[in-house]
Amino acid sequence: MGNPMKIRAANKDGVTEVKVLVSHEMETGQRKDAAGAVVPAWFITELVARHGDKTVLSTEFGPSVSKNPYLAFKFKGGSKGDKITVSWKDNKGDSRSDEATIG
Amino acid sequence: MNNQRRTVLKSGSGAALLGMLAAAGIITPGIALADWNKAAFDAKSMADTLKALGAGTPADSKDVQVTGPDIAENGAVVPVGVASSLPNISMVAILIEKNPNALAATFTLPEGTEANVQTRVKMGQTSNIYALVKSDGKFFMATKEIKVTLGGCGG
Amino acid sequence: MKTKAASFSSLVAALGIALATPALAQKAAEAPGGQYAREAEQMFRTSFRADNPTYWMTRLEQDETMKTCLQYRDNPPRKIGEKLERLNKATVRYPVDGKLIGDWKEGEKLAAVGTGGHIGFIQPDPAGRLRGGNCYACHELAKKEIAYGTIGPSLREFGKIRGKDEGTIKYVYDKIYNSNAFTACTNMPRFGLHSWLTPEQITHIVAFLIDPESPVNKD
Amino acid sequence: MFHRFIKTLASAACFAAFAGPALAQDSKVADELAKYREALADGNPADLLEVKGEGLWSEKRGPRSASLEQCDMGLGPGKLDGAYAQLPKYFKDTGKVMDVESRLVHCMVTLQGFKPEEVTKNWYSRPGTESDIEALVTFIGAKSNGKPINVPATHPEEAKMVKMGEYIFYRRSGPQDFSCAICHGQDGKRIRLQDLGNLTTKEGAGVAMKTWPSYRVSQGAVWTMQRRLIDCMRQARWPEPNYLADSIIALETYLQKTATGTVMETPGIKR
Repeated sequence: MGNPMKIRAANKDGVTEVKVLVSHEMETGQRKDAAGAVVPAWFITELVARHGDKTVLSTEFGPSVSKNPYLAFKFKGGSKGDKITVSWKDNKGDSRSDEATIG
Repeated sequence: MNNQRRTVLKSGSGAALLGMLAAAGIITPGIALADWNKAAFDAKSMADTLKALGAGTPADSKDVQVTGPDIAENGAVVPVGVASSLPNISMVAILIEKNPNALAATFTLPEGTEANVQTRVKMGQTSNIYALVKSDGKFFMATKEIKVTLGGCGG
Repeated sequence: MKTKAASFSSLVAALGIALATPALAQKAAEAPGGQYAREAEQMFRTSFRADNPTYWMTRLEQDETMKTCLQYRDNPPRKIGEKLERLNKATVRYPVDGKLIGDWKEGEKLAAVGTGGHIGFIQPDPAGRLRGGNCYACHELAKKEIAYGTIGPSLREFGKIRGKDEGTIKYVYDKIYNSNAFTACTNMPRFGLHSWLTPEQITHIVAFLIDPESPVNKD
Repeated sequence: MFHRFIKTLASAACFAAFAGPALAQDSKVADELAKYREALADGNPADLLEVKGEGLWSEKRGPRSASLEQCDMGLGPGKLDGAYAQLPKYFKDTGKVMDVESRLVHCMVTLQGFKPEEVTKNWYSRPGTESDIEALVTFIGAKSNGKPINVPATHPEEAKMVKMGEYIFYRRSGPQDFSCAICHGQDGKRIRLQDLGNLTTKEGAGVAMKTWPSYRVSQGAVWTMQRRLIDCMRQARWPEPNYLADSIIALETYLQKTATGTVMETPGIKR
């Protein structure tokens, strides 16, 4: 399930800016552990942000997105009090969703 | 090393496994939506990546900007952004020329979402970063070099 | 200046005169740890696992130079400093073939490498990992490397400015082998003395600094 | 002696000759580094850990199924606002000078009933292995945000720890002749591109101490002050001191006393 994300969403002049911080290892699959064995790749493959039911961003990540991924984007619309939902899934089949309220 | 990585990707992930998990009800179908573009993320060179993204040979455009510092103090976390004033942008991608696999991330932008995204990527070494955008069905590109520097104490 | 202040306040202390000595002079006179120095050494020594390999623990030993530098906060009185310099000068060893200038390309690699020699359980270096000189941590060298430190002086165009005569070559070799032969308690490690670098590796770094073809002196 | 004088002159000349272009280049590098650091500051992954730590603090855990809410970090049971900023300090109940981490472990043992080796097993995180201590310290640290560091070390045991920390700060040994002081005893220096604070001054120690615990992007983890100092010793190519060793607490006491008065800004984010 992973740890909770940190989602911030703020509306200014009719545009909502969303900033997301995700807790994830984003292991590349190229690193070796202390014993010299390759640590298997483990990374978020897809992340989707919704405003209510409407998808406002869908992204695909490769393993070269940094550990604890950060994402910021803007969309037209949204008002204070609306829900923003962010969901991700990774290459091991794990997934998680968190919500925030537009401020 | 890269081969091993590809094997892991083949066996441990990909659409097939996710499909299976979805069928088994382990992950909700609502989350297992799009197909992760394995061919594009597995591609090594810039040319192969662009091909896998269906971008062919994109034209350089002054209306696409890659933002980020000229110098990254550490390659593990390099802040990069893409912005563009081109009309009707439906897709943005970030590519790192000298990484083992060039493609870092793709962003699908529904109508109403601005062509202005920021994220953080890993860079193995100093490299050109490319921003690819799809505007009115056509692809455009811009580039910026980011220098990755070493730390003092030697890791 | 420092010497005077030190002996003055020790004189004051010896005579037991309750004088309001300037804070600076007092500070310069006292060795770190003050009356607790011995206890602090004991505490430090017992901060490590008892089952650590012996060769790890020998890295905590202090030779006379280290002990003296600690006592004087790396700023020993001139006479004591000179004594340390003579002591260190006598340790310099040369390559068997006597050639003090090697291959600048090898030196360039060694100057950039900062890894090697880490021990312990958290992030040790794999056995046999190249130990570099890590010169860029403290010095500016080739123009193209922007990530250089400033703890030591800039050495950019060193050879161009200082020349490549035998005396200069020997000075640079000796300085890298044992920096304390010239300046007691300098920040620079004694690379040769500790066998951190081999005499041959030192000749390569000498070449990196002095060879006209080296990027330190070109571009 | 004369020889040395000539050498010094020559290197001074060398510096002067290239000070112009080098400084221009340096200032451009500094600008770009500032840009890099600024871009990281908004969105510090340590914030994720702080939330986790807050949960761990109030969760009933351990053989005694107790929370840490009655833990006394030096300001009274459960009082966390400003607690990090006034540590290390002398605690009567243990008769020892303790830092935030040794006190936290003390509470986990005495209140929650954990064994010390159990709670310190993962005192730092590894990829795939999280550390409760890192999360808790991030949370406790953040509770001192905006508060001035206040370690006057007036208790004789605290004053003694300051002196012992000072001794360790200047103590040189190992195959590189290192001590803390050789890198952190002067103003305005840097190692590669990283600025080195002069930890013997209030300003330098303040800049260093106020931002810890800090997320380190090169490590992908939050580092506590214990981790920071133990790693300095690893970089000096010494063996690693034990977690919570008195010599680490002594160094912390020395540094916090020097930094006293500086306002905390934590968690930080660093290279």
